[in-house]
Amino acid sequence: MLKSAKIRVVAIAALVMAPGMASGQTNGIASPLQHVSPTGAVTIPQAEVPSVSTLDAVQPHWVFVNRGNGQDGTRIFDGDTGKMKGMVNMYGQDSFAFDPLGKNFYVAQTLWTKQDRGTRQDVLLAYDVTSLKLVSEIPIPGRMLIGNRTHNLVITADGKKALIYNMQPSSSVNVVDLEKRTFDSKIELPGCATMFTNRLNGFSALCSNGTLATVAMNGGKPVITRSAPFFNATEDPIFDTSVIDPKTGKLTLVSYSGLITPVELGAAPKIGASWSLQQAAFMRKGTYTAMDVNWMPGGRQPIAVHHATGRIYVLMHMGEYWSEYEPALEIWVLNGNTHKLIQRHALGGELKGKLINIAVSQDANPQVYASDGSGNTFVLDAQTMEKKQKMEDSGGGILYTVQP
Amino acid sequence: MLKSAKIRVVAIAALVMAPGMASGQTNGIASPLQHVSPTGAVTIPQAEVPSVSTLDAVQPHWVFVNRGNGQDGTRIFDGDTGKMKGMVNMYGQDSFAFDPLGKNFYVAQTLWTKQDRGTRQDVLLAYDVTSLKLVSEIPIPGRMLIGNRTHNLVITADGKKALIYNMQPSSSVNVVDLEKRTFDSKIELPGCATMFTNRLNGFSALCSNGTLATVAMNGGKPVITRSAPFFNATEDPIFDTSVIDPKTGKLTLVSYSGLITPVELGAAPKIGASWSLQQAAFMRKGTYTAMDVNWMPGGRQPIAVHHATGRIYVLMHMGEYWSEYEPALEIWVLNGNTHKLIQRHALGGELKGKLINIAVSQDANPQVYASDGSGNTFVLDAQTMEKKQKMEDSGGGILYTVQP
Amino acid sequence: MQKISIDRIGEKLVRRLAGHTSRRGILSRLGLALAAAPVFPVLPVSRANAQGKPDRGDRARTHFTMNSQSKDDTKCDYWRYCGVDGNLCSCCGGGPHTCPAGAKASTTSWVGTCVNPDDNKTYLIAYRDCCGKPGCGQCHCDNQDRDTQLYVPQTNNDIIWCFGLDNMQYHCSTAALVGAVQ
Amino acid sequence: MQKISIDRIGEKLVRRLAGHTSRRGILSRLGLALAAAPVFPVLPVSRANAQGKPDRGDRARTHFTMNSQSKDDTKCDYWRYCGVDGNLCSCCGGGPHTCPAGAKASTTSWVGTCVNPDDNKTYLIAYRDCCGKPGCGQCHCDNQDRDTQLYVPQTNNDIIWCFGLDNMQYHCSTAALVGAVQ
Repeated sequence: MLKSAKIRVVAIAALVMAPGMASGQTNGIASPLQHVSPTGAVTIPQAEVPSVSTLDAVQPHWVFVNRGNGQDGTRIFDGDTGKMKGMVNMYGQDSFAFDPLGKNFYVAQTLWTKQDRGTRQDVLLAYDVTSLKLVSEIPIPGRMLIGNRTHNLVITADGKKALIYNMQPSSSVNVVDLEKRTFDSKIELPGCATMFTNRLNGFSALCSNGTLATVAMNGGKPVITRSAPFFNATEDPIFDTSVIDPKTGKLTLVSYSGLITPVELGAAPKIGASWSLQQAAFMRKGTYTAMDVNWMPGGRQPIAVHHATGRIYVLMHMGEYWSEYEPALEIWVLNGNTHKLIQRHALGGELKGKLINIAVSQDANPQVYASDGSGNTFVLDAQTMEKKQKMEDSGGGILYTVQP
Repeated sequence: MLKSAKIRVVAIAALVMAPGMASGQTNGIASPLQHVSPTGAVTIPQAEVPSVSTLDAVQPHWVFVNRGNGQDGTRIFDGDTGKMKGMVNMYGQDSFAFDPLGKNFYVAQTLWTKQDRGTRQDVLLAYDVTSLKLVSEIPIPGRMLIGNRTHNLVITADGKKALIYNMQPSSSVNVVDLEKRTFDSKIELPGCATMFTNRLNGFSALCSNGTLATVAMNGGKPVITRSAPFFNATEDPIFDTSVIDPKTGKLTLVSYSGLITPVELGAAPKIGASWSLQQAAFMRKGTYTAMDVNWMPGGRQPIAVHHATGRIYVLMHMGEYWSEYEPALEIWVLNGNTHKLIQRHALGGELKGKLINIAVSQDANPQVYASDGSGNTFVLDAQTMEKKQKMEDSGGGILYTVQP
Repeated sequence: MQKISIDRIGEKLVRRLAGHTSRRGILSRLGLALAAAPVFPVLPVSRANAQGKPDRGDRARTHFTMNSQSKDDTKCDYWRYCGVDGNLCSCCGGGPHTCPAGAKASTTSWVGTCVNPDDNKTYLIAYRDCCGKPGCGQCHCDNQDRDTQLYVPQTNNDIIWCFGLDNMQYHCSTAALVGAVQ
Repeated sequence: MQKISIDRIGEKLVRRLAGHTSRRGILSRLGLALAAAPVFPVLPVSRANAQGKPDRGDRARTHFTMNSQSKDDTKCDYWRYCGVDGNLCSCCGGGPHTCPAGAKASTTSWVGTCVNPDDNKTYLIAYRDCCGKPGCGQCHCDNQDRDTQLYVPQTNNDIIWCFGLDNMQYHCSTAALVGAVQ
């Protein structure tokens, strides 16, 4: 009966007025109470009490947009509706990762106790995927401060270890035991960075001498092996936002000049032959030669791969050498298995010359997500690249889709 | 001799390559060193060592732009050149105040040790005006969290006490002793807020019952007296960004409907007769009646006063009742002594319907500053309102000019 | 319009609340009520103390209420938002009276009196902030109906209404229906 | 273009630095040098170890250097900024090698090799971040000449180059002239 009973109330306004009353002044001036309820009575048909929402199970068509453009937090949007579903708390150069077990969102975070002064605090945070409540906070002895990287916090395939890249300034990896919820160990990783977990619960990383280092984590002291050199880390670097399929351990690496190198991760990674995006598109191979214009891959996150079909989506622009962060004029779609161009899509309107990040959903009916770094994230039809949704004020950073 | 001596160096690049070298691989791939110095030698005509600047003495034509629009910090711009001079560190709902003694910039700050969790820390900070170094950090037992207010942190006329408004949620003032650098005392201030220091080193505040409370701080227990009611706090509120001349203790209060009330602060404040902005402009007086359109003052900081001449600058728009934050279509200039309109200035181009904050320099050759809340602050000629400078990405909040 | 004395209503209310406690005690208790009440506090008063006509009619006619709608609570012109300033929780993964996942609901609020265009009645709305997360950033609205300045805090929408929570970082604002003004 | 072996130069250098310390010791020391050197570290090497033509000519011709100027150090196209990513300290109250008041100068840097259009010579530039204040927000530039990825950190301009400071909040970036490449 209470919910629908007509009861007489005054609102909180009356309470806050109390000090004024107590001063004994009756000044005849209208009070807020008068407007809240001039009759002193309020009907409460159904008083709404505050509540807190929970998140649905993460969907393939959800895109996670990292902070940036003056906004904190990683916002989660439903690509089908364009609506925000929630936010994972993140700041500054914090890193984000999915949990292969699907229970947590992981954040590697660095804060100072007084923002621009005080004590530095490096932690690995685990947020529950449903309640978005902080369920675990594990101190770590440091981490690398850099934004917009997808491979500085990675989780091993079994979901039991978190690997957090560090440089102070010598290069290492801090390992967190996610079962015991403690810092586990530090692995020295001289000259290498950009970690890709393999299915053996170890990981590989790209190195400054053009090799791939592979770290075996079998309980004992980690063993590091290195591949033969296969790329040029200073003349034609591989974008460190290149893509891994965590289920198969297949890497799709893309270089500044437009070389794609497929790698099958494992105890001894199989590094495939490189092929040229431009040649696949019936054009002259990209070079890293001064004063030579060509179509080039570019952006902060220039490549996305739909793993089930092997389709590769690349942000492409016309540019010279060292134009690796230029926004895209076209999106190229290629078959990663046959190395053939499927389609070039010229970007028009507000998409033209703006997009710097791209991702794709991993379901059978994929959507492409792309953002301009100025707060706008777009949902594009994966066949036509037609704009389906625009999410404003979405953040400015890296895009993530869940690997189902 | 060292500065100009031709010495042979390799750059840091070589050092970081060391791990790669140590692995013993000679892979023939070009290294960064090659481009840093392929001859292994570098001429240093004059090696520049890092240094840190200091700030010149604060100038009347400097405008301090409070944080906002996704940017932290209060930026200091030279209105003559449009160039940024420096920044006072501030975040969230921090408050800013000048030091009457000219030694410090004061910031009342609230931070949590872990940003969105951890321990709350309320402090008064003093930054040296020349080095911008933090010279003092004084814990206080709480403060009000609200942005864009000019009178929540104020310094007494003798520069010895800082007054920090608090609401937890009952209303009080935390007093800091700036000489001893300690928290001094708490003054209960029921039903009142928005503090204006008077020349007696006490202060007055606006109250919800339409009175002005005056707090005498003479060493003993603070004594609070209240004026007769003179305004309607709920029907026609006085903007709490109204302006004080700290040298004379003269207040220029402006209400939503466009009433200007001059007040001379003191032990017993003299509250002058209200006059209408619209009537001064040969128009019908503003009302607080529904469905009645008129020119109205509006914005977050809608009024500025050039104290030496008594000129009043007001952001005006056409609106109905409860349009108090609408951006301006015109700037009106009035003589605060004669209550006469001097000039109406229609705003054109990027200024039209955008400006929400206004301030004026206090020198004999004044400049007007106005901002749009979207990061743009403009310097306007005080005679013609012609745009002289545009400062982009300047912040989005309240504007401050020093009182010379 | 007839003026009524808030003080007379107030005094009786305060006396009832106060019992035999001191003035100081009353103030603290009122403060406490604001900060700690799990639900918007509603307190009975004698109707005999209140006079004057209901808060409808011309006083309810504001620019906002004359243009508001009741269909889409993710738009700034949704009728309940007549006094809202901030990001709508309905656009942030929450709802008109529901915080998004991981946020904490404030137990305090500022209030608005908004007209529902469906029945032309005036309702009391409690704007409770959701806190402890970075600003949501979606659907920023700044409606101004009856918005007062800081010295009348209960109807001021610039205040961070996260009192009583461990962390007062602002995320978004809700607009809960509390009652219908007769 | 003739390739030279970095490893041979590097080995001698490392040996000189290392003395009789272990490999691990060398690495730590190199790390330390990066973090703690009060001035950009410059170390003598034997010229005999270096071969190949100077880093001018066609390799220096990039889109940036062909369009750069030497008059205004508050513009992104000022010649020294060929590898800068961030807010120019010259626009923030500092200068090309001076931090704004209240900021702290990093003792570490990433490096660029930029061509001065006045003498057509290539210079080594040390980009040192100024830290401990909120982002300056003025004159954001993102030039990309020779910008590498994270696994080649010394020429990566996305890293927060505030190593060795108490607080690594990024404020702005300087571009100090360190030397002329012969």
